[in-house]
Amino acid sequence: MSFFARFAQNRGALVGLIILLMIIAMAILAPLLFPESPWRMVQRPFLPPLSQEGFPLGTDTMGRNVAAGLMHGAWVSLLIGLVSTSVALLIGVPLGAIAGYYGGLIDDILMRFTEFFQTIPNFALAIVLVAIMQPSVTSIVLAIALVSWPPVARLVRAEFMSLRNREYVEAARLVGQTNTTIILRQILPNTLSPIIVLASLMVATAILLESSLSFLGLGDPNVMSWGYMIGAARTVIRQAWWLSFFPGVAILLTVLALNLVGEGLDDALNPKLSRER
Amino acid sequence: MSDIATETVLSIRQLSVALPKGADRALAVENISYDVNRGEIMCVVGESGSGKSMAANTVMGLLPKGVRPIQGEVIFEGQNLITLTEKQHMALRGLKIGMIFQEPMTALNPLMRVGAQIAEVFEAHGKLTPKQRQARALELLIEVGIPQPEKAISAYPFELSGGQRQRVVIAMALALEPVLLIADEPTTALDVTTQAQILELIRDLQRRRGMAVMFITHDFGVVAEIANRVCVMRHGQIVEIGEASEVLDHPQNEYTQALIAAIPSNAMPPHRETNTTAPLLDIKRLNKVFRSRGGWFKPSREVRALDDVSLTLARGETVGIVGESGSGKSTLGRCVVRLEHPDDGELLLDGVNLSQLKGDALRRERHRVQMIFQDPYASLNPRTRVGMAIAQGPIANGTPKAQALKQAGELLDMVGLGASAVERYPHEFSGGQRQRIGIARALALNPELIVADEAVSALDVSIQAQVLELLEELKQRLSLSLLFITHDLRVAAQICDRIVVMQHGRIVEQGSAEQIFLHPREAYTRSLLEAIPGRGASVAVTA
Amino acid sequence: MLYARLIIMRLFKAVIVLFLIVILNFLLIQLAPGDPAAILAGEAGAADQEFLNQLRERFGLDQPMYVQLWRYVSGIAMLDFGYSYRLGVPVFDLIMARLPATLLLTGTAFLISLVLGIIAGSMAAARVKKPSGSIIMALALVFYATPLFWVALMSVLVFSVYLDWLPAYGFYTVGAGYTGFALILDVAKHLILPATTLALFFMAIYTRMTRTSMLDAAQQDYVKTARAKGLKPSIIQRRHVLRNALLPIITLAGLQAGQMVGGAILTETVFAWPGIGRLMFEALQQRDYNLLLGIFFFSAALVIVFNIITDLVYRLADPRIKGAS
Amino acid sequence: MRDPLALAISAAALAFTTTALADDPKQGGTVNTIVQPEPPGLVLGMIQNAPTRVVAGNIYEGLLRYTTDLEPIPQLAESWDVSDDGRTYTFHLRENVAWHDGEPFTADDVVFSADVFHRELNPSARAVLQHVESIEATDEHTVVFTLTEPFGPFLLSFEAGTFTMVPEHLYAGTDFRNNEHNDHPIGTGPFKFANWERGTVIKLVKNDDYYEEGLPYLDGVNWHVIPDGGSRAVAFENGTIDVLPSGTVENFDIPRLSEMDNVCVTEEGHEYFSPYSMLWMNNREGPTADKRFRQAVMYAMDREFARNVLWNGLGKVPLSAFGSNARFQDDTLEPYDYNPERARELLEEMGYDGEEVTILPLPYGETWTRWAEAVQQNLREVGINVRTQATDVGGWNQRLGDWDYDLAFTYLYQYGDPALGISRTYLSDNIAKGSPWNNVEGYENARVDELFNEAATAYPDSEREALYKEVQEILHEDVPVGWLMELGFPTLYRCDVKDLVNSSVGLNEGFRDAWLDR
Repeated sequence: MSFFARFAQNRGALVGLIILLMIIAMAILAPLLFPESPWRMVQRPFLPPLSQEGFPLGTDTMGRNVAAGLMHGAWVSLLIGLVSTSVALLIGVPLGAIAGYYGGLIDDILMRFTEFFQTIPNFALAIVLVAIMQPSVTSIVLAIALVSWPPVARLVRAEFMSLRNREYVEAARLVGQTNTTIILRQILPNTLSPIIVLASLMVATAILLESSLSFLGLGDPNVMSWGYMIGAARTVIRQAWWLSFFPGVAILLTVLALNLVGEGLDDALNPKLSRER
Repeated sequence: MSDIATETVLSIRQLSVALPKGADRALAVENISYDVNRGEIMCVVGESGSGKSMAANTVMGLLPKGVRPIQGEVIFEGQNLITLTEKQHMALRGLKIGMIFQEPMTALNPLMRVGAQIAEVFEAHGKLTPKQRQARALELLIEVGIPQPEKAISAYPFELSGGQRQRVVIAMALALEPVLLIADEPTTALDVTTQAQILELIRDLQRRRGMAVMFITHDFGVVAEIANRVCVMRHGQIVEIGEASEVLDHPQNEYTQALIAAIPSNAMPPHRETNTTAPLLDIKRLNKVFRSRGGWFKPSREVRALDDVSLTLARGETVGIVGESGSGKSTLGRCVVRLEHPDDGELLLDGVNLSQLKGDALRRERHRVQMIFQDPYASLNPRTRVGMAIAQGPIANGTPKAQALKQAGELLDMVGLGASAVERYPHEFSGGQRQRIGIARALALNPELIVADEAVSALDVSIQAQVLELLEELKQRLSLSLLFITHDLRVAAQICDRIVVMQHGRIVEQGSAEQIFLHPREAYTRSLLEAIPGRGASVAVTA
Repeated sequence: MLYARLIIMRLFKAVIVLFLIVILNFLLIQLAPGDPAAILAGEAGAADQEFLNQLRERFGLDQPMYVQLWRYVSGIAMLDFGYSYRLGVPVFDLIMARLPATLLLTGTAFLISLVLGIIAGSMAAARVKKPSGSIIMALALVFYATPLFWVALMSVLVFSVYLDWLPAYGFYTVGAGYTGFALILDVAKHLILPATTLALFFMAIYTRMTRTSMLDAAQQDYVKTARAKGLKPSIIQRRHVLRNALLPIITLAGLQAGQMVGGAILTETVFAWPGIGRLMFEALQQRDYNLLLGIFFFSAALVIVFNIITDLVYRLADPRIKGAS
Repeated sequence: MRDPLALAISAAALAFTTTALADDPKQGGTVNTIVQPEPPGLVLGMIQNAPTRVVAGNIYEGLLRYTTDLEPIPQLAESWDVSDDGRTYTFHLRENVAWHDGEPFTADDVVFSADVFHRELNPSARAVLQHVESIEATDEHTVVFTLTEPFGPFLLSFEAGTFTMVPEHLYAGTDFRNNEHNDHPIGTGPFKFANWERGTVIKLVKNDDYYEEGLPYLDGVNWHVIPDGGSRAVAFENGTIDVLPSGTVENFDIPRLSEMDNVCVTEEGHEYFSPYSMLWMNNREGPTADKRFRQAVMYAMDREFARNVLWNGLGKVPLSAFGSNARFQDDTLEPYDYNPERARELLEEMGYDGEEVTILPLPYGETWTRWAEAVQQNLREVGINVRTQATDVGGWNQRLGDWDYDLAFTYLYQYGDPALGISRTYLSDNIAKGSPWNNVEGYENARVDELFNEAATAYPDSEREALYKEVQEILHEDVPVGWLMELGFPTLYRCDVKDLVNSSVGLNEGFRDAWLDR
């Protein structure tokens, strides 16, 4: 069975993929459909959804077009999710690989270091980091990455520990391949599937984290993300439910879709381990 | 039919079991019929994928999801088991039919005490009081011959050895004195001496209780040891069925003949000339101790894997290292290829001491000793093309890529796979073919010595024979020097010039294959030989 | 005896980890822009240089950093966490005053999520391929994907504002003067919304994990053995499948329990719950270093304590790792 | 007045005065209100931030109070005389006043508070005290302040929060900040401190021995601590909270809450402080150093929009440096109306090249954030390349203190008199790093310095007026800072809470006269 056929067997994953593609399409089409800045105050404030043409989702506290914000926000949220996950992978994969491959003292040191990061509660650490670096897309991405790499390191380490004594790795060692080659060519490719699955979930978590930070007022004020929209709307939730409702649903759908896709990938990449559904 | 020996307990008639869609064939078993009678052991023999366990699982009502009987009857005590509801089946399981499984290590719940797990059988069928159940459990443990049964009853499974666990599983299966006992490869995962004990136990219990036993195995040696009747299966069909002596001595079917012929000889090893040239490998007083890492407050535990091991191997010679699990034979092999670092002692290869080399110095010497691994599924990187898997050795040692790949093609040809295999991925090959790839990979660097670590143990017996044949052929053609590590004395007898017997990290005895087989000096060697299943039986073996 | 030695060993390690955490956090916080003196002056709405200097001298901020670090660390070694800059109250007292509320909230949420999550997960595992099982999993996924603070806002809107069933905020009804049982009831009423909100997310995680873990366990050989004994499916599920499936849950639960102190910042903010999370956020905004470091210290200590507890529970649940480190 | 809320306020104010006259006050009852954020402590004089003032203003008192027109009226001082040269002020104290611990209040307490306590701890009092030559208690109930030279706003300096009377018998000779009585503040006010559950509530109870006969009417006041704005609104809605002090709910909630039954709104009670929001513009470097750029910013901002949308139509769009409550305001200046065209012209004229300009919002909640977004968008639309720098209070302080900003939001109190609250923003000798409250923009103009300094000590007021007129003209042209808004801070309360706001500091001492009509 082809990879996609296995993936598509999981009905939920297919739905997730479709939702995700729609959200990506939203992000790409945003500048075409709403060429004006989403920050422009274009109508009177608090216009309810569907009450006026051109403002299907209404306007916000300052008369900005919610639909435009939602479309442009898709881009920002996805970007923050993807970049922070990539950064987390860049930290976590090498650390986990080295710890798992070499074991012993190196492993001990690296794992203590990892535990260290896990001893301060995640969200608290993210808040502190953003506050220290002052809120901006960069600091938010870094903070999210810095709190989310330990699970990656642990996963990669566990995979490496189980793979490093596989016979094909020993064979590679026997024929005189260097450690670097073995790590990169023999083991790493075989750890990719769980990493990909984890990464898809991390993107989802990152989007949630960003929205939580924004909610506490620690978002970047220059970009309109969904988290920003909810954060800005929470004080007016009583007057204008739609301001927090639509971005909330957008986050929910994105996170949901990413999770479904993650499960589908899990099934497709690890056919033997796939859970029955 | 008053004769006890022919009272039919289980009767399988024209049974066909369907596999779910997408499996490699439509029917797991097709139109099979056989009986199991009171007081006899019926062996169902076959290689992997023959469908030998399917009938048993149908009887138990334990078929995997999606697998279902579509035709035929399974009559037990007058009922057709196929038509039973799950509830009715539940009432039979454990009470009338007991079952023993292959993997004693995983067949017991790791979180429950042994006694409780046995008592559960009574509980399931509402028998006895909790106190009586414990008492019965103890009696059963005594009956299956567990050492220190009073302790074992409150032990957790992990505290018992594999053989002991299998005894516990047997105790559970026999707790309610079932009419029929199904044993599904119950000794495959065990060491040879343990296997002999368990076989003895099953036979003994069967005789004492007059049960009917359905014994599923892939090993004709085991068949010869215990079977009254034999049913040989292949691709879901019965190819031959009959009295054990008949089938073993005069197999009618070609496949059966091939299977029996493929069993490595066990009576008389062929006589070989012992090579007397100067040793290629000279191991002197090699030691290796494994320490479980202790904490700051915890003493570390030590296992002596190699205890002053010394041996030599001449150029062109094949030396077999034989021992049970934990004997240190694999550690020895891994030290020789330097996957392990020996604590002390010398490891002279053509005069160069490899034992203490490290880092790059070691990497440069690695090409001289190569290894053939046990598990054909784990020994090839699933994401590397076969050609590349073979070529990466020469590439790592400086051969240009194109040339290395071309050589890989030639090697694949030599091991009988054809050069076209270069472009394919491991999952496209069967277990036996993969083992050939593994051999080609070991040959790619023109090593002076090859270590084969249980190289054929994971293969079906007919495949095993083919791979051994290939090795033998290559040995002759390339005058290979081989260190052959195995738990199976019969295999060792077939290919080795000399044999070294190990136990607890020490060499017990070494000598020519012939001498070890025919005139073992040590008691341990003798017990190993005696434990070989089927050894005493008059199996049709060509020496 | 074994446990005692293990605990001593772990505590010894914990002290070292805590010591490192104190130093790291101390340095980390120094990177934040602004200092407590400037913020306090800012709050006062007017300040001159003299005022700032007075404050800095009083807080010891005029000293070189290594002196500050040394003072702090040696204070911690004597279990002296110093005074809150802003509130002028010993940090220890502040934390102790807030800790019970946080533990009550997170502890309740923890228990709810664990119990309900395991129940829902087992139900879903038993109903694989059935609509009811799919519905449970779909719900779990939705809870997992919904931003926590959003649920909090919406639940206040529905249950407090429109339905007026439950109080929207706070720890108890101020000024009602309840005592005894009435007070307990009052606190419980205040607890429902925040605890439920907080529990939903974790419940979703436990549900998913329990189901996966149970499906895995159901594939194991010993389950087949149990079936061969003729045991009823319900007993097999409970005694053989669930018990083994719970092992990974214990690990996860331990992790979550450790994060209890810092994990409820959002919930505490929305529901005005007078807990540690909120205190931490305020301390951060105020650059109240002593207080912030104190909170970090306590939450890290809690994480470590729960790690040890998890280890012990795991050992109780799984006889195999007795003695192994 | 098209704004419904503004209408409601004037109507409520009207109703308030009439009912107050009609009914006799009732005794008893406890009022629940909110303090946000939780104050760091309650010893007024040691801590002068807003939350401390609003709570402790009911515990402590000053010598004088001020009407909403900023006229001084008696509090602890029964009467006062000013010498003809404007240098000697004599205060006659009430005679029957006791501290909450029973000790009598005397002239020695006044001298100790002013000369010792505030000189050491209180920067805003210090600013006034630098004009004071000596403070003497001539008898047990008379205190004489002698100034080095006349100081126009001197009589405006005796408000309770700024010039708190603290008990000498508890503080003299101690380490003030670590005094054991700090946990249990002792004042002379109408309410006594009862207890403080951190994170939850501060409770005050009636002072039965209060010197004003019959006051206070209430049995107590509870100050709730609720950190989330939404929750505070809910608390007011469901009736737990009777009074919402200004700034405790987000502006967006105010129209909805004020439309509820039995809810009254007042904008009064902030006259003393007259909070005035400004946009710091860095006069030292970058485009903002150019006068034309600063003028362009003034023209580019739609301040009416901000007032209507963000501040619910409350507050005033200011004319210039002097707010409408400030004394000596010149209302003849031409306003900077919203005029993007003019802004673009000015930018073109100066040759603005699109250099990036950062904007630093005030981290005081959603309204301020939204406002920064609106200004950012206004500026972008006239072609200014703006980027917002998010920050928290610490970062905001740091950047302003280090002059590391281009544009920054803030608001300052005017304290009624230009010499107290306005000149500090423009005097060049008030340029110093490290404070966000001085001449942060770095404006230097010798003539302005001269005029302000002269005006502060000129006597009588007519002389001051002329000097201040010239200053206003210069500042209006130079635009050292952007003048954003004279903030209107509404107080929301149940209409059955009577006589709540009766002086220029509003709730800070409002519960003295308040009563419940229940």
